[in-house]
Amino acid sequence: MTTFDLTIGAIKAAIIVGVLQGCVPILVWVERRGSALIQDRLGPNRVGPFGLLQPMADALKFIFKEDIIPSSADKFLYVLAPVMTLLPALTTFCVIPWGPGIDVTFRGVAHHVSFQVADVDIGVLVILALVATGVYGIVVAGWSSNNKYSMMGGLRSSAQIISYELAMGLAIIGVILPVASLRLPAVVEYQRHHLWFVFTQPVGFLTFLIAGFAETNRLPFDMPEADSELVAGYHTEYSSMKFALFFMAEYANMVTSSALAVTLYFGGWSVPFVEASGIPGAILGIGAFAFKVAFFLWLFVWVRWTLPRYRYDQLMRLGWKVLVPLAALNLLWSSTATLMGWI
Amino acid sequence: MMIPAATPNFGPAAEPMGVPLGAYLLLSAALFSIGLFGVLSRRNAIALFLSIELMLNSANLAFLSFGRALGNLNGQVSVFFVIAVAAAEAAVGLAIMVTVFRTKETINVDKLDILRW
Amino acid sequence: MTPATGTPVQTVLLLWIPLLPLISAVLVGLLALTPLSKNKKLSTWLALAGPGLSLLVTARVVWDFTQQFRSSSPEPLRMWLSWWIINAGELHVDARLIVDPLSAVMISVVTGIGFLIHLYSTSYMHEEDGSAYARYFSYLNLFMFSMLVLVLGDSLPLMFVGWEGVGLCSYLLIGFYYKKDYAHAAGKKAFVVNRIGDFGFLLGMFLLWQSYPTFEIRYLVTQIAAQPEKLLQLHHPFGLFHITTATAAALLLFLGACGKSAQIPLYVWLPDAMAGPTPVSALIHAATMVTAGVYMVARLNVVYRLSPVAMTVVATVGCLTALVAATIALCQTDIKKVLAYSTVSQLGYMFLGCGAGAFVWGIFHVFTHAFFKACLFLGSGSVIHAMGGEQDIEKMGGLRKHLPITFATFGVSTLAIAGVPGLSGFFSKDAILGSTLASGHTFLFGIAIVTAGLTAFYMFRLTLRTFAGEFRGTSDQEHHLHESPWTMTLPLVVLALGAAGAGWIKPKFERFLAPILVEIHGHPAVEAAEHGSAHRIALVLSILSAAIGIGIAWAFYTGKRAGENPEKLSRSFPGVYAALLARYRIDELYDRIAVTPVRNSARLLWKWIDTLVIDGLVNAGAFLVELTGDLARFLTTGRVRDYAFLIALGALVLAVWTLGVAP
Amino acid sequence: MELALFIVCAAVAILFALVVVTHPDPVRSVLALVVTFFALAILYVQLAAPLIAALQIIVYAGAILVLFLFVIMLLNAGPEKDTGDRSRLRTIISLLTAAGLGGMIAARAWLNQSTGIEGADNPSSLAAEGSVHAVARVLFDRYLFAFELVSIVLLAALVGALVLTKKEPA
Repeated sequence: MTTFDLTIGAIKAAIIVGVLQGCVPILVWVERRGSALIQDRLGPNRVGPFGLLQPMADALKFIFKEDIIPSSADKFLYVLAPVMTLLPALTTFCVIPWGPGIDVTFRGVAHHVSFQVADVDIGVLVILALVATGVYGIVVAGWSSNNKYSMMGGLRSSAQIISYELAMGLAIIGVILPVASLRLPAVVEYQRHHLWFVFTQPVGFLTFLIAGFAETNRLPFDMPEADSELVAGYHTEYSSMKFALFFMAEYANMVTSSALAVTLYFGGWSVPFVEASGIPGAILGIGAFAFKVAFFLWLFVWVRWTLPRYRYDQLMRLGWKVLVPLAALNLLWSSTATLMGWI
Repeated sequence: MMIPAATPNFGPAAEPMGVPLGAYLLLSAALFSIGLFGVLSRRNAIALFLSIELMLNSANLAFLSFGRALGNLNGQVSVFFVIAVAAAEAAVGLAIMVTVFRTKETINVDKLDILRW
Repeated sequence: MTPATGTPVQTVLLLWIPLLPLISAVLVGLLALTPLSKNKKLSTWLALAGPGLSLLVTARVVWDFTQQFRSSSPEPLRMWLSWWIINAGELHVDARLIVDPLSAVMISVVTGIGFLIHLYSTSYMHEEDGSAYARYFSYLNLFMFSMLVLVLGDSLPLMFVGWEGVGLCSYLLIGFYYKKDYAHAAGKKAFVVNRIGDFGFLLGMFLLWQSYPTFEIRYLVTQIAAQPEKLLQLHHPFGLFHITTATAAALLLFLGACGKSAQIPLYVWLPDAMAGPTPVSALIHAATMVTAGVYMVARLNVVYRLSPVAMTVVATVGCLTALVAATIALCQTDIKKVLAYSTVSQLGYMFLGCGAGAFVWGIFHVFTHAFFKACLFLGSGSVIHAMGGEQDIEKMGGLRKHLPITFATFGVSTLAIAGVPGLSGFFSKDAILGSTLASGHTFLFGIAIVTAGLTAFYMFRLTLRTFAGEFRGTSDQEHHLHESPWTMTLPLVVLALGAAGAGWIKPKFERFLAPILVEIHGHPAVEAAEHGSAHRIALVLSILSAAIGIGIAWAFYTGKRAGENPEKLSRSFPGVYAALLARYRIDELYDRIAVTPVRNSARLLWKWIDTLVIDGLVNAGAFLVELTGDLARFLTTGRVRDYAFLIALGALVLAVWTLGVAP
Repeated sequence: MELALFIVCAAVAILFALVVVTHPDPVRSVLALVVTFFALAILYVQLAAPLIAALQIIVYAGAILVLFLFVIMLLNAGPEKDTGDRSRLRTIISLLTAAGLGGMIAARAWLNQSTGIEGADNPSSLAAEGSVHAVARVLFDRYLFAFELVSIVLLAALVGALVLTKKEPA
């Protein structure tokens, strides 16, 4: 590949990281204001207009807090864990297309720049793989901090994520079948010409969504950190920036899975009934993508402050006895429909 | 509109391998013997299992490199099966280990020697 | 010829002739194992169904066959049981059923008389309890099946299957009262003696196959006819004597025939076989099975014709057997024993006929003999029935009044076997005698004539002692005396009619069998005998001797002083009398020269070879295994890693080895 | 480029494999194994088997090894304590055996690689279609029966694991 491609790739990667990091403070603010709204209170409103600068204050607080490493902890792993959590969260995004892409001419050579870091043949599988590895951070954190609450958290998250991957994967296969390709752009492309999968496979979408909640350890499935049972779960012992990394990882995960949901079920960056290409098309696409993702992010917040936490056994039962069968059902439907050419 | 051609295409490279088959096989052999060493020398049942997984993977590597060299997909399919079976093996093995631990309070395989003369 | 091409319906029917008895054998046999067999009616119907239907089918087939035979050139019916083929290397055996004149005669006899005897048995065996009753009929049907296979089989192996099958059934039926020692002893004796014969049969069979690689009798016949020289080549075993293949094969096969048909030296089992129920004696040991040997010799007459030596041997053995058996029969007092020896002697006649080259007459005698001997046995059965199990003729007498039908039929058959002109026995026996003389065996002819006289004598002695004079048994026996039910008398009557009339079809019979038994470079004797002077001489002499025999018997055993003259006679020749009474001590002789040595050597093998050597070896092996186990168990440390280590070591060795052998 | 990648991945793989078999703490062994698997996955991609690479991560790294961690935590099986019966002799012997066998295999590999390449029917046949499609075609065509069998095996394992670990209803 040429230096041009390399540079473009680097730029795109930088954009991704930047945007994801940038989202975090905003999301923190949205979360806190949103929760306040839902719980009918004011929420942070001192720092800056509408408390917009509150996240900054939080960040500062994190930075200046004392960084404690428990004496009985497994130092190496203890330090490693937050990174292991954040990394997959960031990298997952790089196979998700967030715009139609544009044609640019650079030094007389025409290039096509797709709004996606890596268009991989096996995009969906890559996503599943990275999500799967995401659990290590939590587990290792739980293990290394050598604290029974943390360990319980780690245990739970490992079991939980393995269980919900199953449902998620099955649901996604339902989408892959009609598209007949593992490339996410292909999925988007398909939805531009057909109904969005949220309409053709509502059951699959529901399964995927719930599994997504579980994968990101968000309420009502935040077993690993269930603050009322295990003080703060896997990150009980963590403080200051290390904790902040977990924090960022969680939000990054939220963004990623929202983006994934959008791409798989809501037509990605495509806007129905609108055909535009070139710069306007790109802008329109990216705008649409951002809008949809924002909606899902709000959904995350909304759900978190509305629903109570599940009990662990209930969680498992839901995963294995409800979601997996549902996903299988959806798979059956989708394969039949594909065969018959209904969707 | 045409789907843009994938930029860094992870698909199969059409050109013959830049790395000789022998190198892959050597790597696989090395991994295999390391795993074997683990199996022979570790007393912790879990470590034993890990070593076995390692050996399995060396086999997979050999499969894939041969398949690549011969230019057919049987290697990949075999690996597919190996992985599936490995999953089954791990599940059952760990289950056994858990039950053993419940009764004998240890997973040191040298302690589990009641099945002798 | 597959069933497909063998379109005529009889070809397909053919299969059912043996199959039906087999089916009822199996059904009744299974019934015998269930409490259902308490109900004898059921067993009876099942048991009669097989032979009855089989008889009908046979009638149909034989009838069509004779029609087609009369009209066009004789083409035997063949059915190819394609589902049963031995096929190993050069050895190909199609299992074919064949109906040619010879087997047509045989199956008629077997099914016909077989059915009658089944009918007879239903009442004769009625005292048996249900299970035994069913068992009996199962055996009897199985026997019919085997016998039919024997006569219908077109290949030697198939024939042999039937051969062994009848052997087995005879064993089972002789030992039917297996709770009695003498019964199962007799059964064993029959079986063992037959084995000796079978051994000969097998060897002969193989010898033939060696020179003509086929077991199909018809191919055998054609090939031998085509190139007899193969059989005529000389062998020089051990540098002792010269012998042609034909002779060797013929003699070996004849050994088999001797076993089955109770000829010297293997006749000893037949008299003992009377331990079985009387109908069995009638069916198996008089009418059908014992004639299997004759049938086999006739079937393979081509081979015999090629070997004058064998022919002579057959004739001589037959003749001597006839004489010896007749003499023994003179002073037996057990009614069945007498009949048994007479059977042996009659079989001797058959072989004499075959040996003299008159296979037709041999078979013809089989045919007639089947009637009168079956009738005689059944009659004796009826008598024994009436006497409540008494078999000694000295305790009988004067039964004429009580058992008129039995007496009538018995009498007719006696006349027939004695060779009184006009009755069936006369025709066949006379024909045999004639061709014997014609074939130049003058000496044998003489003996045969004498034997005929003896036959007439002892048969009349038997009849007179049994039916004439005063009753010599106990009084309650006399009370118990009664004529048998119709199921027993009907067969008697039918058979008696056969015994009386069967002789008259002689010319037809000859023409019918000609293509098989005469045609192939026919023995000069047969044609010559037809109207040669020999026959007239034979006719005269045989009638004469029969008359003498009858006369003496009459003189001895009738009137007031019945039984005194024989006393005098026996006292005047004590040695001879003793010898005859003791049956020449043949059994004792065999016991001395064969049974005891075998038993001793067996004991030797058992005590020394088996218990010491073989068991020793086995135990040594076991001990070795145990030892290795004791040593090897130290390898099983129970530690996974050690096992893993051993596996790895093995893999290493293999790797080194492969690297060594295949670089 | 390809060669460099190979060398790096191989080095990483071997290094962490050694950690796996030598480190007394099972948790670290697991993590080291994860790294090895990642390295191998990259090699798989290089070997034109992206699907297998993905499976490697999803199934092995993502499921099996997580299961291992889960069990380790469940049993709270800390670092292998030196229980005295560790014999240096045993270590040496096993080292020798392993090395010997590995050497044999390696030798075999070198001897055979020439013949191995010769059998190559056009490697570009893989490139013809997306390898996932290609693999799928082979898997569901030629190896369909084996595939079904494997599904049965997995079901059996599932049930077996459940039965084994089920506590007696007190």
